[in-house]
Amino acid sequence: MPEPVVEDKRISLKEVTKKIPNGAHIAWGGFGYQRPPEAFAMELIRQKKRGLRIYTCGSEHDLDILVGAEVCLEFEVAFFAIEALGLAPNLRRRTKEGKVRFEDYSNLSMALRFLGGALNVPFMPIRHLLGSDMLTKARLRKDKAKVIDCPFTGKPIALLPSVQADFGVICAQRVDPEGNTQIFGIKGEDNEIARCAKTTIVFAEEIISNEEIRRNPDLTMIPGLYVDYVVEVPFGSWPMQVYGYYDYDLPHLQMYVQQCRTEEGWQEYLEDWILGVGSHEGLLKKIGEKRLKALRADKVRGY
Amino acid sequence: MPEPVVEDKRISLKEVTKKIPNGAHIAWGGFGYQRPPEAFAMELIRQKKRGLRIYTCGSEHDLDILVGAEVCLEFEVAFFAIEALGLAPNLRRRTKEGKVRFEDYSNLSMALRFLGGALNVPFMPIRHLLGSDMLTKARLRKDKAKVIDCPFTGKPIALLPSVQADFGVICAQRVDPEGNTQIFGIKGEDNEIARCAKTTIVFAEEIISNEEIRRNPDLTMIPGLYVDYVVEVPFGSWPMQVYGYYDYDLPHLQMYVQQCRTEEGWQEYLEDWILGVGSHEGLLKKIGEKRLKALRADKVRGY
Amino acid sequence: MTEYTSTEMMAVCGSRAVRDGERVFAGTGLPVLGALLAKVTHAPNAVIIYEGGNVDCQNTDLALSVADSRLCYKAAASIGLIETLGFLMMGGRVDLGFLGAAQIDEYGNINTSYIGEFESPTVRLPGSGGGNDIASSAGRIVLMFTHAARKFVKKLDYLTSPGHLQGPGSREKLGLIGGGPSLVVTDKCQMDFDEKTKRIRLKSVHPGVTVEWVKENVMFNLIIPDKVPTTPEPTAQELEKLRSLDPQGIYLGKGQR
Amino acid sequence: MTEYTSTEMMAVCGSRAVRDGERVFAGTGLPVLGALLAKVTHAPNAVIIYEGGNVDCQNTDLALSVADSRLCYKAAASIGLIETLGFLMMGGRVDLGFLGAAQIDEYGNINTSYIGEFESPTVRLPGSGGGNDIASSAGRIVLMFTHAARKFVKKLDYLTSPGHLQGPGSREKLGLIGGGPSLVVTDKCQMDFDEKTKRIRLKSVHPGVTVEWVKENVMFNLIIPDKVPTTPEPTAQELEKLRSLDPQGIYLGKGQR
Repeated sequence: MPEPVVEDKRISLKEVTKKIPNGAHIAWGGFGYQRPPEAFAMELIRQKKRGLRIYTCGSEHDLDILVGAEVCLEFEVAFFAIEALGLAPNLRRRTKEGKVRFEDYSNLSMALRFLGGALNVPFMPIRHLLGSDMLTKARLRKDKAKVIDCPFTGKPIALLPSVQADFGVICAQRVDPEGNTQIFGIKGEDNEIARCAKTTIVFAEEIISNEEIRRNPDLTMIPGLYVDYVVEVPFGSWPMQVYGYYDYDLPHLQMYVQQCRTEEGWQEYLEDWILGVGSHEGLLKKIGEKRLKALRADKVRGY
Repeated sequence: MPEPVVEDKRISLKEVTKKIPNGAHIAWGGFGYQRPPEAFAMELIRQKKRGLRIYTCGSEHDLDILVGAEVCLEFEVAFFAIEALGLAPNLRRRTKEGKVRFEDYSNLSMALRFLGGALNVPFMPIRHLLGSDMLTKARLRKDKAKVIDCPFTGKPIALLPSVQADFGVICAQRVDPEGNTQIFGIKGEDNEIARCAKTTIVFAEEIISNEEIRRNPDLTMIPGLYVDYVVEVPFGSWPMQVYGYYDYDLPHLQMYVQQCRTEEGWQEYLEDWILGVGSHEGLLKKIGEKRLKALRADKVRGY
Repeated sequence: MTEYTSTEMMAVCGSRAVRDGERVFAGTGLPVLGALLAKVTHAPNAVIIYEGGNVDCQNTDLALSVADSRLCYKAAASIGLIETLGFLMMGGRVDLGFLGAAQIDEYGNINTSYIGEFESPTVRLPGSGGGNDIASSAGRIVLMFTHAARKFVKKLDYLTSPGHLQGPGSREKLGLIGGGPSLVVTDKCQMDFDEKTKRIRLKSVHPGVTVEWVKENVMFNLIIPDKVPTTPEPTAQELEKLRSLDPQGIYLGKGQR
Repeated sequence: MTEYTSTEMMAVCGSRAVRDGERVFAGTGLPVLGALLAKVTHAPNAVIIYEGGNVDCQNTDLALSVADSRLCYKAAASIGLIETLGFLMMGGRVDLGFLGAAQIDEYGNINTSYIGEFESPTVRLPGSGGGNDIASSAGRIVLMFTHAARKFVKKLDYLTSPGHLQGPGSREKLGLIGGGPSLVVTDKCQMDFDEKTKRIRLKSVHPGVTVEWVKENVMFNLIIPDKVPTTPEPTAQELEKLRSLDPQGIYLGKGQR
């Protein structure tokens, strides 16, 4: 009789990034300052990927470095800035250069598009967007949204095309080798993203055992059935935050927003913090033990 | 400066049941043997409610006693039987008498109808039901479902009318006085039901403090914002089960299925276990401390 | 040869339909016994999902309900119905679904709702439950029920869950993503479906059952190949493991061996 | 009278717009300061929701992001975006939403997406985020931004989020359930909306600001009532509490008082 095999989906950040072809469409997890795939964004830059299209509600520093390095210039997205600190500097510049193309949606629209993709239905209805230019002004899609008369109420309702991207990428606190994923704190739209993609990648701060997962099935936000690759990346969302693990690096973000207002400043940042360090490990070394320790979360407060 | 008031939504089983008018439409929580609102069903019978319509995926003993007592004879539902034990005996008899009217859906259909109600959109799309008589044969609704050609794919897709019932009723493990609700183990369609109703009632095995809730916001499945009434009812799902609290009472269920095959048997059951005991407290007394103790869950296994 | 009951034969046939590594949707009763047996014999990596919300279950005690607390024990996740029937099933992520039936027709279409006229039914059956959802979207379907002529009808009293509908291409036309029924297991025989016509076909008869008997106990024109093999009997190992899965005989029956 | 900055004046005006017991959707920045100030002054039972997924927050430290870990602290629930913008907001369960704007028109329609032509924009702004969702479904909307003539335009470069659209009845025609904008707070004045025409109207000018100044710094025909009161100044208590909410001056600015 054959023995059950525990499927091991672990892979390194470098290797998993190699699996992303140029031109891939990626549903991008994280929300605002919370759990964005920063280490992955940086590795995409190091590997000089081109022509990506990203689908997300809102992201910030992670997307802005991808725009700066011209890895991704097409977005179906709701929000793009560095919250509380200002507009995203590379985005601002690349937009003026006419290089970036947006398909604009609202946050709920994008989350519902992922939900529709997860359910494998072609669209989701929404009461919003009606009356907005988002409904009518399109750049990337012929079928950005459709308005129909609801067959039940007779009133107009918007239908949004579901998203089933080539890749879904999220950062989580804990995952086991089979991909069973625990997310603590807010989930943003990550549960939907992990379920709507053709290939799903989970980056986690910590790998835990399958036994640990099965001890508390209520905590599994994403069953391993949806997950293709598992990547352990401590501080994988730096300079942003992961609830329960570390806080955002505010001085670094302030420096970023300031310095990258010019192309020269950005090129310097790119060299100093992404290319020059060579790898995520190199980056952590550059940040330094002391700084990382200072960012670590108080376990009670979670930040 | 005014002080914050902790809103106390607690009320007794008797009083909350008085708030259900005859003819009310109720979205009914619990799934299979798990967390059905049994104590509430029994109190509806004691208070001689009439003309209810129930919306649910599947329920079993709880619905069958409502049919027996002719409290509810209209259902929009996917499944109605006593799983593993056979057909629901009262249902079988009342159907032959021509008294029960069904609008048949599938489990996913009903869950999506609740999700649509929670999202406050008029319908939800589904790939299922196509080709089935459920799509075309209707009894209670003119608008049971609509099939449209999808404006994105051109292929047929079914649209299901959302449910926003007068009442949503669920049983949970723990709730605070403001209605913040923790559910452990499977959730069935309860998260959606609690969010789609005009008035939501949570029955819980245990009331815990608001501080306890706020200690772990990840465990809150239903924020109190959706909840209107909170009712503490230990063993509120007996003779069915509540994960982590108690197991089902299999001998009782087997007796029920056997005895209620005849109207006389049912009338006897009704008198012995529902009317005669006068109240939920009376019922627990009749079941007896010893039996209840035997049903209590092992805290590790949860049953 | 160990003795066995026809119920045990059914469970073993169900078990053999499960391939290793598959994602299996099983309701309670014989299907789940079959899936569990597969897991402890030839398909240790089968993943069992129950529609109530439990995913990748490793329960040690037999469940009475698809929402049974027993299914939470060591599950990989314990979520809800939109997870299992929506994201997983309608999402096209389930390989195999087991279903029962009160009636099927020659295309494997399924009735689990009403016997008699829709307007005044004689019997109200359990209804679809998740059946329609599973039949619409699972990679393939295995049907299991005890054999009786009245269950194999030319025309269903009610079509609850789609089999191959009106034959080749009709599922595709409606955009149903699942492959439809591939196997019918009764206590007398196994049937599969002719690839070209999608009509039901005798596959094997259980030991002691004649092709003639099956023919007489099906109320439509069953395709019968020239050679109909006998279903291989349960092995001693299969029987031993099966009985240990249901020591109280909840689904296998007590002492009827 | 305590001295105060125009930023503090804005936060206090925002605070005063919150009624006790209301469910408030606040983005980061001045709106959240206003909502938090309301909670520690006249509206202790206001419930604050952030779109990332935190519900009924009681955080003690100021958040930079609507998904900030600080917002999980003692929250009643920590779920996701479909919870907050879907079930709560589109579900019609939110009383008040705060929004910012780069441009508004005389019906309170909002641009937060582009400056310049859509085909070749000069500036890409943050976009809708949850703004369109909030503007479509919140019971009422309070807009907050610093005053500049270029922000009050006859025609928006891009309509991101619906105000009163083309005037009376136009929201209802599209089935938008929210009441639309009810108040605009700038560092110079407050504006509300004429009930009949749904057009924007001067409500009060902050101390030291003239009606004439406002008129000149709005690029459309502002409705100006015969009597325009002066906005009541922040009280000492309001200022004290406000400053204690942002001790580092993250939103209020440092030392500019």
